[in-house]
Amino acid sequence: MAELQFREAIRAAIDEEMAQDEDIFVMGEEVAEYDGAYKVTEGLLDKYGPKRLIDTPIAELGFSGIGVGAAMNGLRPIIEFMTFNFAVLAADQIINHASKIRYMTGGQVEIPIVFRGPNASAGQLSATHSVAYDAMYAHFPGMKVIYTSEPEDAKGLLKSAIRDPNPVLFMESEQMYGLKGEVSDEEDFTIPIGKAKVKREGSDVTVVAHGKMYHVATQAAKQLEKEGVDIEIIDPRTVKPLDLETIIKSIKKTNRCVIVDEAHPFGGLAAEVGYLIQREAFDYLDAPVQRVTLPDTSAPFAKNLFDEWLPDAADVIEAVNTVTYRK
Amino acid sequence: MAELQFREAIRAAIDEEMAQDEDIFVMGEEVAEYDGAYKVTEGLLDKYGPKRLIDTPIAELGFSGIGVGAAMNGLRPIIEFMTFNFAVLAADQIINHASKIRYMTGGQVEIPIVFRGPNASAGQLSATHSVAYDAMYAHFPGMKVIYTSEPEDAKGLLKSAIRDPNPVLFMESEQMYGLKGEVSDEEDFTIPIGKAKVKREGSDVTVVAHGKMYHVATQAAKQLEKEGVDIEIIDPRTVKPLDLETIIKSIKKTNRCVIVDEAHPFGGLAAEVGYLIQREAFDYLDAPVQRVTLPDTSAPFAKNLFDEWLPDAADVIEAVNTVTYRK
Amino acid sequence: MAKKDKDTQEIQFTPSGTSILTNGKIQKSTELPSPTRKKHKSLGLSEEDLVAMFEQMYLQRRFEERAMQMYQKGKFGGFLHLYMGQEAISTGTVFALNDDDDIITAYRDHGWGLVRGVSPKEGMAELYGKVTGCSRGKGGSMHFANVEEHFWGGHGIVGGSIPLGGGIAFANKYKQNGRVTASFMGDGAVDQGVLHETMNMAQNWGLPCIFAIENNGYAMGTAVHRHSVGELVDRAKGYGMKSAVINGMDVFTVYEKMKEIAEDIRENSNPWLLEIRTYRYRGHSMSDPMKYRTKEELKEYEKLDPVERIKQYLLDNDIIDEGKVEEIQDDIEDRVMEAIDFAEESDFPEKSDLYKDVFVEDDYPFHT
Amino acid sequence: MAKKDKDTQEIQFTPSGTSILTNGKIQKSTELPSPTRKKHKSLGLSEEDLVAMFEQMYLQRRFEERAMQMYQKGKFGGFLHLYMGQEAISTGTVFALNDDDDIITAYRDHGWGLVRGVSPKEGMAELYGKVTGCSRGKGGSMHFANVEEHFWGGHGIVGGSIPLGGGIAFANKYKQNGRVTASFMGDGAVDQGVLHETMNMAQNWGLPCIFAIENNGYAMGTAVHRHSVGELVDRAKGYGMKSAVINGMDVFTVYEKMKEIAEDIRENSNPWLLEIRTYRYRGHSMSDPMKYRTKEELKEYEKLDPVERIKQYLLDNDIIDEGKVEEIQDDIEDRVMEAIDFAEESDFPEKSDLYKDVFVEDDYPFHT
Ligand SMILES: Cc1ncc(C[n+]2csc(CCOP(=O)(O)OP(=O)(O)O)c2C)c(N)n1
Ligand SMILES: Cc1ncc(C[n+]2csc(CCOP(=O)(O)OP(=O)(O)O)c2C)c(N)n1
Ligand SMILES: [Mg+2]
Ligand SMILES: [Mg+2]
Repeated sequence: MAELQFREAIRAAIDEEMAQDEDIFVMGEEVAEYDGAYKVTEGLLDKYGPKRLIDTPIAELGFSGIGVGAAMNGLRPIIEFMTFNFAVLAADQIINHASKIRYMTGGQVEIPIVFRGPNASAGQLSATHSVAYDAMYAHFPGMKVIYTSEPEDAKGLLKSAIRDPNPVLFMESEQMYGLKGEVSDEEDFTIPIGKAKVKREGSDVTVVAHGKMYHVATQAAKQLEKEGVDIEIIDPRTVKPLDLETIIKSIKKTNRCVIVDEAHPFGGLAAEVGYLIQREAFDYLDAPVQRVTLPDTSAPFAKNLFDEWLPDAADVIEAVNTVTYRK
Repeated sequence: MAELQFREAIRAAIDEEMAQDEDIFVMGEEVAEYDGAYKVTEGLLDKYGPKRLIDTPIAELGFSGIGVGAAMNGLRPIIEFMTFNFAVLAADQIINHASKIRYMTGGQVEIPIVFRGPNASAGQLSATHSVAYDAMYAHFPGMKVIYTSEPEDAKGLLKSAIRDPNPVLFMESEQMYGLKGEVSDEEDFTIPIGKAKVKREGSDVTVVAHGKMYHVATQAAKQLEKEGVDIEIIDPRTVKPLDLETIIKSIKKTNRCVIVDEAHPFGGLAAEVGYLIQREAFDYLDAPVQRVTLPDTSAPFAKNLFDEWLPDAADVIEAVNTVTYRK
Repeated sequence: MAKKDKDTQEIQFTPSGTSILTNGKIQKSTELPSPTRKKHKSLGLSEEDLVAMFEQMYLQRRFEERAMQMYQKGKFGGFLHLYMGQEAISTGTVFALNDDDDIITAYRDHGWGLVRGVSPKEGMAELYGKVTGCSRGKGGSMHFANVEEHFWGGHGIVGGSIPLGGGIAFANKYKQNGRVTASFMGDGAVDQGVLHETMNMAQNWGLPCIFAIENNGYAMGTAVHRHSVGELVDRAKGYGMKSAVINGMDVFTVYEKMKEIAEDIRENSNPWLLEIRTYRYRGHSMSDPMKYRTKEELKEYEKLDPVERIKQYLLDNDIIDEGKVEEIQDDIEDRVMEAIDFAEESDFPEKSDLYKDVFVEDDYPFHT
Repeated sequence: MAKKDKDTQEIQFTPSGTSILTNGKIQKSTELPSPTRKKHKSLGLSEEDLVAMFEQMYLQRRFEERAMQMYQKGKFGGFLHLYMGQEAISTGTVFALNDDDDIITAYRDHGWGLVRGVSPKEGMAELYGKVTGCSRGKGGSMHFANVEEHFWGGHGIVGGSIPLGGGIAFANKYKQNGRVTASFMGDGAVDQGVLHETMNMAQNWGLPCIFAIENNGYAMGTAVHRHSVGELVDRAKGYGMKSAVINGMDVFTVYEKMKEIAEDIRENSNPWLLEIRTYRYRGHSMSDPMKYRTKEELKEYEKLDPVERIKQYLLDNDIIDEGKVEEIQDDIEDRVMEAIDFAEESDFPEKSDLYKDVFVEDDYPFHT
């Protein structure tokens, strides 16, 4: 096992895949000469040259579409968005094109493309730079959506994403890039897309949390442990396809569930998982599923408001108290 | 009461509001000289002239942004999208700008803008022209989302939307434009945004359905009536803010719920309402909430596949059977 | 002071165009540049080529005339955007390019499919939404495609195919396979920002791509000068991109220019912006009342009909005689009628096809 | 054949630019056109105007220098994009325009706020996220705004403010109120398609709007000729839009040109595209290692410093003396320091402000 930063794990995944497949290239703003806005692609220009590391203009719709076209025509693009907040400009190429062209042509093309970059908030960057977009894309058919919480998951799943013959959105977090974690050094280590992981075993309450919120959940779990509440944490890792089975199995054991999600409440991952649990495990639930999400407001800039806005361990504990009827 | 087509009701709302406020204008593709791609704005160019009915180029992002800027600067734009499928190109101006600028400037501006046009599918137009976007926009803070099912609701709510000092998305249906219905001829008839309506009273199962799916639900209810099942239908009309109270009240009576939604399942309105019901009415539910939605595939062109794809009364009946344990 | 427009007391934003104030009054759409003066030999076209061109153009015309009838009979649904009047463009282009050069277009795509190997049967079946269609009945009229023969479709979002074309060209340059991409769009698509994003990258990166506008005078009911300021070809100037405006009612002109441009691109790996002026005979789609143009304008263009023109050339130059023309036409008529029979008799897709080709793998766990 | 680039064996798409193949090697960003030769009188500027200009420019500079220090001390978070080096543009513009002409810009907005009536206190407090800030602490560095004085912000999405500016101009034309809109953007924003969509409509509809590019040589770490092909000002050519390229390091030049353009717009109601060449002294934001440019280039521009330049003009023309300069500077320094104290001492917003100003009404039923 090697200890890697999140960004190093992502870089390693890209690097290993690029080394073994000449058709893979990376395209995006500042990915080449600047070494990546967040240094994820550091050193790759020197290693692979300007044919395979391509700085683009600020033209998210255009370069995403060029990526989709290149994928149709035999390449395997990795398109970096400086954040998924800017990818809103590219939504037409993702939602209307990448995810639909194979279907509309009756299977005449494959579109092996990865769109990746940071998702959700990264501190006080205010409203336009702080939104979580994983559930939004998961709503639409034809693409896979991944948002991981730890370096090993990131490496294993990004490698799978790059090899996947379909469009995959791979989401990261600016604030987690420096986070360290053990990463398997098994040769050619990959993790299959669509498998959740029970990251903490517990018997009292199932907490479902992914991305940055996974770490909020673990904090809460530690605190709750002291209070005698034993939390099971499931990290879906892949938002779509969603591994519901693993979640339901856990619910059947704990009979209670809290979902922690850094999205707004309406129709986010928490809504979906919450709905599915009541549908699939109705008779096992001892309390309604609760969710911990952002409020229904945009990200404010002021530090105090921002902290209030972002879900934290206290919010999770409160929700756990609710489902356990502790308070 | 007058009997109006859906398109006439919408037109009347626009016309009445334009007549009483000079700052209202309509902008979009083919809205003026062509009288609207679906004839919604027919005759308005003649009545209000080319200053207030403005044909745009096919440039959804640009003209939406012009609309937002004009709203900031004192006008009240009605921006027509030929369908909300094309508005994906304008998503940045809707999600990152219209809904956030007031907040980010600490309340220095009002943005009284209506984005309107047909939503969801309209027959065999295949994958890029058939998606329901109401839940997607409802996910984000800062805008109201309306998707009505009947001419009277459309007229009353569109008038409210035009008067609202905030961004409102008002969604229609190509396939319903010709649908006729009684419309109040009360002077200056409006319906407040955010109020659901119990459109059919019943005691056995609550069916929540809006937009085109409301009509699918009524078909199912008629059929079920024959089979002795008494359906209550609630049309939320406004997706955001959502009138949960009315829905919960009904659930407390019927103890069973089916949600019918012309969106894909993941994180759609059905997921949200389903989640909320289990949270707010857990002890009243005699069966898990079921949903009837599109499958997780894009719209196919072939007639048989398209019919299979779109939810119909049979699907609703099946779901009702499930929640009533009839089969 | 933001002045009132000069000729009027009213501020108006539309009907637009620098000095166009029609308020619903009809106006001329575009001016055609002169066609080439060259005869077929100096263009390097054999007599067989000419006959093949005529056959192809007549096939496109006849296919759509019959498709229109079937649509009107209610045989199939969806949109139906007819290419009639523009056949010289698809035909001239495909004869000029190599068979492995890549073509992509918007939703007015029947002609493009037929000229790039979609058989009339597969085309008609696609309109009918049958599994034997070129896109297995999944795409319909707007999504003809024949990727094997380098025709990438058929795309329904205005402007959406433009960066895709850029990306296809990008991959060709990446692989150094020498293929040229021709990316077609309507005049209305020129107003989408993505054209400009793509042109900037294409010029900056030297992508081997032709951005070809089929300017047929209208985007739905909006005359080109009402939706786009100035001349479309001038969009190239902002990027220093090579450009030309040509007559699209004459297949020789299209052929000549496309050949020249493709050669330049293969030599220098740089993009072109091409404005091809043409006319669409029918409404935008089948429901269009066409109040935005005059019957006279339509007639004027019909006199320049590209299919008639090549037929006349064949006759005038004694390449084939009237009898042979009729034989060809009858033959094509037969093929189209067979295509209709084929479409009628073909099966709809299996229900399970609803879940096919969303993803490459067959066992994707769909969400419910 | 999509050829290999001429100077190299490798296909490469970037570092781009028609003939730029640096692969990480540093190159010059832009060339400055000459400044105006006119003296203040022939520009119609009084001596008081000049002193006020100097004060304003020095204020912008000093405000940011101190803000930078506070940021480095960890007094506040978020991004901090400094305008230093570009102050002639904000200042020259605002002096040239009417007070009720409208201005909008991107996220590099402190100078624009200050020159349009955001007090140093309100500005600093906004950086600190305090409720006394110009945007009540909700927007931070990227979202300064003072709508009352026709400064519409501060927008963080590159290109996003461009159509907003168009819309503000649209409303002005609609209301015939004679106001001109100046919409500023970085060189990087020029590549966003929405500029082109907006320019097409603006030209077609005669919107009273200046699309003004502050070309400071770089979009983050990407030199302008690596991200945009050709010269930015040429983007006007595609639309027949009036245009100019000017020196943005000289406040007189900006003033002269803006005055001229605003007059033309008030007369004719037409848009302009303006490329103002300038330089940013600091990194893109505070975390930028600036490896993409040479120290020499930075020094070269620092020699042309716009703040120094107007100061020198004041001294050379005996308008004020060294003593007065120092007095002004000390005075401004005091104001900035007071602003810091004010920001430090101000309150954060109330928790309930989280839900304030999402909607206009106070009783909106937020979703939970
Ligand atoms: C993004 C988007 N906006 C609007 C439409 C609706 N629409 C379909 S075709 C069309 C007109 C396009 O005109 P043009 O590009 O000139 O092509 P033509 O129909 O003349 O071939 C419009 C507005 C669409 N399909 N996509
Ligand atoms: C749509 C979008 N894409 C990317 C970014 C990230 N970003 C912020 S500033 C910037 C560079 C902009 O450069 P330029 O327009 O030249 O302005 P300058 O910073 O030089 O003032 C980038 C890429 C963004 N904010 N918005
Ligand atoms: Mg056209
Ligand atoms: Mg710049």
